[in-house]
Amino acid sequence: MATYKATVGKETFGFPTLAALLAAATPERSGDHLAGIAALSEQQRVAARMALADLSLSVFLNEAVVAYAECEVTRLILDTHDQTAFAAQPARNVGDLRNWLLDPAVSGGDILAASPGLTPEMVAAVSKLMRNQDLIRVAHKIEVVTAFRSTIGRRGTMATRLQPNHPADDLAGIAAVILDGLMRGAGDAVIGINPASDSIANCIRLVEMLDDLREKLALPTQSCVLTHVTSTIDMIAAGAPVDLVFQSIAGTEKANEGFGLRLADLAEAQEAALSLGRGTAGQDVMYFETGQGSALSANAHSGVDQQTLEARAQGVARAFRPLLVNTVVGFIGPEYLFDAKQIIRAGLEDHFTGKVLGLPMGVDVCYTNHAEADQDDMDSLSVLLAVAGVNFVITVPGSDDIMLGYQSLAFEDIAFLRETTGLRPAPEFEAWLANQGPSVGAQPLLAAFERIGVSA
Amino acid sequence: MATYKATVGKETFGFPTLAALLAAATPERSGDHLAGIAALSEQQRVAARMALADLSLSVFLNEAVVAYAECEVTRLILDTHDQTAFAAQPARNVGDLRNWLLDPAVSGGDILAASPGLTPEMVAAVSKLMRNQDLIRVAHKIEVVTAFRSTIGRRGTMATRLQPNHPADDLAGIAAVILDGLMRGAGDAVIGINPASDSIANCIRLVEMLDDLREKLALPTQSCVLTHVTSTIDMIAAGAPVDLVFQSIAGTEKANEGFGLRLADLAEAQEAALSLGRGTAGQDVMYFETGQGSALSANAHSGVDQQTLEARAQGVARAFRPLLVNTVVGFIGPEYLFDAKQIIRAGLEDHFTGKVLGLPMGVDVCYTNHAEADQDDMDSLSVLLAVAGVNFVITVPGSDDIMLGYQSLAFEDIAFLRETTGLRPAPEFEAWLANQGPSVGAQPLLAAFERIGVSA
Amino acid sequence: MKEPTRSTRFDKLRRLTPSRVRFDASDHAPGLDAVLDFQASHARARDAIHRSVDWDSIIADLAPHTALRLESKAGERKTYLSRPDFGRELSDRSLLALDGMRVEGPVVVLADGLSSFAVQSHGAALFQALTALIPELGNAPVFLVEQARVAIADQIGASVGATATFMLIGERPGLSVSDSLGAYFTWAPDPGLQDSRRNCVSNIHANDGLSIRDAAARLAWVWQEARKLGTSGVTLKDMSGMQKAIASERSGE
Amino acid sequence: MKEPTRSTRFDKLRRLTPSRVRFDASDHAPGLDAVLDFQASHARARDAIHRSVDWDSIIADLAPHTALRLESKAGERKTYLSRPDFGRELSDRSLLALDGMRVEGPVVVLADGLSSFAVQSHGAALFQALTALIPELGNAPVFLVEQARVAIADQIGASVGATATFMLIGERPGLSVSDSLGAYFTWAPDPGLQDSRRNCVSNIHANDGLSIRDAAARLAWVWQEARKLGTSGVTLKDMSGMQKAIASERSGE
Ligand code: B12
Ligand code: B12
Repeated sequence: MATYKATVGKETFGFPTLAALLAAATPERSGDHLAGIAALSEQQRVAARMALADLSLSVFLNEAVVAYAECEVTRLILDTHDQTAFAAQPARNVGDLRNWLLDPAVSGGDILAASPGLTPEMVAAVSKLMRNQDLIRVAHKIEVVTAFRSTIGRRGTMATRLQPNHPADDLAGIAAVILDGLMRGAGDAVIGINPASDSIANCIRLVEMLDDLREKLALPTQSCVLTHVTSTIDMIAAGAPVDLVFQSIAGTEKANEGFGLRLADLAEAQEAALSLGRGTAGQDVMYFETGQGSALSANAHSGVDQQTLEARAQGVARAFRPLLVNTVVGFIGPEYLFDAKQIIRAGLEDHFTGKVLGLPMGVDVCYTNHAEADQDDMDSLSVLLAVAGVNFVITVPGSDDIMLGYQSLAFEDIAFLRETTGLRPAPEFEAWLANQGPSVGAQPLLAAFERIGVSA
Repeated sequence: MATYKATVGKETFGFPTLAALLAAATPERSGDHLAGIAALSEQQRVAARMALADLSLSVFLNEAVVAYAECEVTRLILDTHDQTAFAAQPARNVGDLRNWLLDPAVSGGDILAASPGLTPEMVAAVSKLMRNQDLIRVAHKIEVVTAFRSTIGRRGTMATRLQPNHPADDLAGIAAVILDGLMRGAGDAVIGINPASDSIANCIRLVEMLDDLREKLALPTQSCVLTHVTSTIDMIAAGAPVDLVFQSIAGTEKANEGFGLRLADLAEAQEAALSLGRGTAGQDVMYFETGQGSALSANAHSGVDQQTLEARAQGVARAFRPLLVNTVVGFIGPEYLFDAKQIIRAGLEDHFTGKVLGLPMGVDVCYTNHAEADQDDMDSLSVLLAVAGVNFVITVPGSDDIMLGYQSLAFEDIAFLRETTGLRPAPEFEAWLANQGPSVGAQPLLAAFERIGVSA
Repeated sequence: MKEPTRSTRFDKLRRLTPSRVRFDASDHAPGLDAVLDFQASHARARDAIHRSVDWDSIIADLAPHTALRLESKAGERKTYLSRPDFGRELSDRSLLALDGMRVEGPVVVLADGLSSFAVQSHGAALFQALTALIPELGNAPVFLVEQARVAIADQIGASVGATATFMLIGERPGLSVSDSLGAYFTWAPDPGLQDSRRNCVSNIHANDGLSIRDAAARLAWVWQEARKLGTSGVTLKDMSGMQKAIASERSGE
Repeated sequence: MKEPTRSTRFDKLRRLTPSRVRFDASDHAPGLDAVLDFQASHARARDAIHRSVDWDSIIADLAPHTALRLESKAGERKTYLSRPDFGRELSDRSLLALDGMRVEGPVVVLADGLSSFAVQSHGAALFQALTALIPELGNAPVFLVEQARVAIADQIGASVGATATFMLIGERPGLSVSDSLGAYFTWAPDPGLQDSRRNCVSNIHANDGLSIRDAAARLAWVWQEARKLGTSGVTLKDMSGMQKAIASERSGE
């Protein structure tokens, strides 16, 4: 009754479904153990990879890991699959695809051309056959450029989200953090606040303040209040100066339900934001966050491993031309990603699958205090991602997000990454920084803050 | 009775000796637990770091971690300490030194100028106050260039040792591996064999074959048979074509005794090798290997933590103008470096301390099967070291050293590192590779191998 | 050479936020004091997770009320962290201990959760403040649960037939606050309930957080509303606008 | 698209070495087959370290000789790997088991070491081959030790008053061979001896390694020499030139 099988040494291992095969082939992950679908031994894991390598890519078009009838994410993926692009790329099975992606003769452009023919599950599958170096090597080739007021993702650049959260959404407190971040060159991807209180009135108050500040400083960047997509629609209706629409998304309809989300909401919000025409360098208006474990945490994983579900969440993202997509890789906790090894691997995987799917991938390089990880590990992951060509990373003051209770990169980590890898800010932002004179902390910036009532 | 102390939260921690303070301040390491000297809690570790930050650097000149009278390594360190250079550098305590090294205004040249005034213990101490990113950032600034037939360590380059070990020292088998390595661009740092049998006759047989091959191929690199230094002296006396003198070294006299080594042997061997005048690009003739845990494994650690002892071993190396120095970072096993986290950290530490001490640092990026590590972790460490500016790495066929039973980098990992970081081979070797035509596997190389009896 | 002393120029701005702001435009790495302070905070936060609760001292502080000690299926901390499902179920032994026990009205559950410091510092005090406002809580023993997740209160409440549960549990420690207590209220507890059936009063601690007094008041208010509505969770919250009230309370508006 | 088939052009060179050579001048990543084979080898090597020995089947294979099971102070595998010092000492229980036991002549110790596969596959066979050459070994039970390091044989030998020990122990598994047995001979065993007092016959396995027969012969030779010299280790080795003999034997010279 095993549909897929392979032999390692003297033992033959069988896997009843595509989902089971994918789960057994994936690198060890505490969340997959929690779900009871992880490989039970390293030998079994290798066997699953062998079976996966030989698996025809067309199987993914015929066997959905979450039933078509029950899941609008599956329907989105299969209904928008580009048969022509699929036929045009040369790989017939998952192993081929791995070799093709790694081939030095295959460029990032070639991969992006093939991308609409690849489903998220295919891309998740191929990542399971890849070492960290392969994930870095392929992602490194792919350049995904998006733009709103700044241009993000150009080769040789790395942008940052400035995340000025405050436990009580205090405007002056938030502004102080923004000043701190700008002084060290953060914010070219977005200045984005997670609101402590979700009420629409509060969110409008926040976004108005951000917009005011941006205008006064002539900042070539975009702002965002990361509230629910339906709230953003309401904010736009109320005339608020909304640059970007944010939403957390997951890889199954049921998990999105847990977020109070239907895909139709995203289309509606995108249209609303586009109607404002606020972009100058471009009109990419969507911002998505994902993170391995979100579906399982809502008990909505349908027996699919968390990394495949993550790629499916990215499949949702690519339908809406996002400006920014990032995984919040170590946020939830050790029950999904146990330690630094799993967080590092997951960060590289999410970046890889996102890039192959054509997304402007960023990563929130982060961990919680109950995970087995520390600053050394984040240093390592951030360098690996910089080499892999990550579009942007999240930054907070001193690595400590006092609102969400976890640690991300710090503003000062950008200087380190730029110094050692030579990466530069988004071009419009770099020009703005140069205009601030030798020290960004100098008069023009402080004066602008004073005009909004924040004085040093 | 605690000489050094600091308070974290409400608790005050005391440390009776400099060695105890250093051991408590170091990042977690299984070997220090085994030795019974590791910090017992994270709070205690932070306290030790606080005490260390405030510690005057002159303390290191007055309190030896291993007694001066009992240890020739201590005597070497203190007797060759450069007071003028020490006085000229601006740091007064360990915390200052950390800040000074990280200061963007301080160049690699400034650090190398201060280096003779810094003892290995000072440099080990400052590394304990540094995050991974700090270790990378400082090492990245420092360019240590050495030369024999190739020039190693220039900014923007990364060389490799080609390690063609064979369990029975079979000449044809060794030559086959060398061809495999050269076809993929390995070998610019050295072609170096660990002999299975240590007899001098056998070592001469090996070095003659290497030299013959090198001449026939006009290879701009150096060869080495990694036997005991006293054997190499005998080989030179017997007229063997010795390029480099190899020796494993440790951080205490007692541990070196375990290697059958006195420091005088090294001076004698260096002189003998220099007398041959075989270098073309330069005359750096010494090659040293070290590795955290070697002293403890010989029960010769004197209560000093393994990372401080490693820096002391490097202190031995710098007295002999080496061409190459590398740590064999994950070789011995999990009782010294438990898992990938510890191996990665130790690799970055050893590279950092070596560079600050002015050494041409390479790293054997490696692990054993009983350690908690795998290829993904080596991928990560190799990228981190490439960004940090490592002079060279060790490479073997398919990562599998069949003689020594451990895994190092593979020949093909070089292409990955060069592709993603832009690093290039040693200049003389790069020119040689270019001369081989589009494919190094092509005729000239094979013809040369045929002339020594190895035909495809 | 001394570490460059932190400029006082921005002190006014620094007071505006509890964040670890720096106000320094240089490309320098962070100061060593900041790095070591960060490490000390991390050590404290991890300690809060891994240290076990001194239940005896809590029991003493609960007097004159009686307490019953229980444990989840998680056993040890490592399992607890990787298997939240085990933390949501009582061990067989604890289940047996509840066998035959019946309670009138609501019950309080004190649990370690992710911060032993939280329940150690604020658990008994919040219970005392709560009983002062909700005397019915004095009818039953306080349940003290080790290695527990929020949802384990459903099983306890259902098995003794309680009308509602107040779960006071250690929140995952942040870098700056490691003893924050969370309170989760559930009407008509039943194993398998969704979190949408609960109300949460979070961030109870002495470091700019919600005070014991305010938290108790808020929970008592939730209790009154739940009795009227006959349910708890999203419905109740929507009607009360509590969320907003707390936010404005905190920002001092 | 198929993976580029490996050229046969270099097959002659490939046969010259057991190394994982590739002979391919391209900048390509290694072929997927090589990557998966590597992973399978790694899994097998790790299994060899972490799987426990089926001692009962070894005991059956030792018949008619009797065996005594012992254990080190390491307890479980994780401790064993990080605390070699515990692996060099018997547990209190095992020490008690040896209390009062006296043995005439040499003894054999079979231990898991770092590879359970090694002692499982070759332990009993090497013992049988050894007793055929050294009948005195039949006088004592074979000691089977769990979680052991080489030096634990010193404590066993000393405590039963043996004249010498033959320690047959699993070597740390390499990627290509994971069942290699090592034999360490020590004359006049005594706790605290240095490794320089031992002789080592290594790499005993069926995969291009030393055969059981040759290993037994070599050990019997060491035993005869040690009896003459009244010691073992570096002194003995220096005099015998054994090291060279083994090397030339292996390379087939
Ligand atoms: C971790 C966390 C989550 C995780 C929970 C899953 C997990 N694996 O742990 C995720 C990311 C899924 C999450 C989601 C949400 N959370 Co939340 N979460 C937290 C956080 C950071 C820590 C919680 C904790 O330590 N619990 C203790 C441990 C021991 O409990 P546990 O049994 O392991 O985990 C349970 C609880 O955490 C509970 N839970 C988590 N969040 C919420 C929110 C509400 C309203 C309720 C009733 C329960 C609940 O769900 C978990 C599973 O049963 C807190 C901040 C804090 N300081 O507490 C915010 C916090 C509790 N969450 C909050 C909110 C608003 C939400 C969301 C409604 C956000 C949204 N807009 O989508 C959702 C809905 C959750 C739901 N299931 O109904 C607010 C609650 C405000 C309030 N007073 O009501 C808090 C205080 C953060 C904040 N300041 O904004 N959350
Ligand atoms: C690990 C190792 C070491 C480690 C040991 C420390 C440690 N922490 O494990 C280090 C790096 C220190 C080492 C050093 C040496 N080793 Co060594 N080592 C090995 C290796 C790779 C694995 C051993 C193993 O798995 N043991 C099993 C575990 C369970 O035992 P253990 O109790 O944990 O560890 C003890 C033994 O490993 C023993 N040991 C290790 N090497 C040697 C060598 C000799 C001659 C003796 C008597 C004992 C001995 O020392 C350890 C502590 O008591 C083997 C290769 C193999 N296939 O076995 C070579 C091997 C055993 N070593 C060898 C040699 C030659 C040496 C050195 C003499 C090298 C040198 N020229 O300096 C030194 C001297 C060692 C000594 N103490 O006398 C040869 C032995 C050849 C022979 N037949 O005599 C081998 C076979 C490798 C080879 N092919 O060249 N070694």
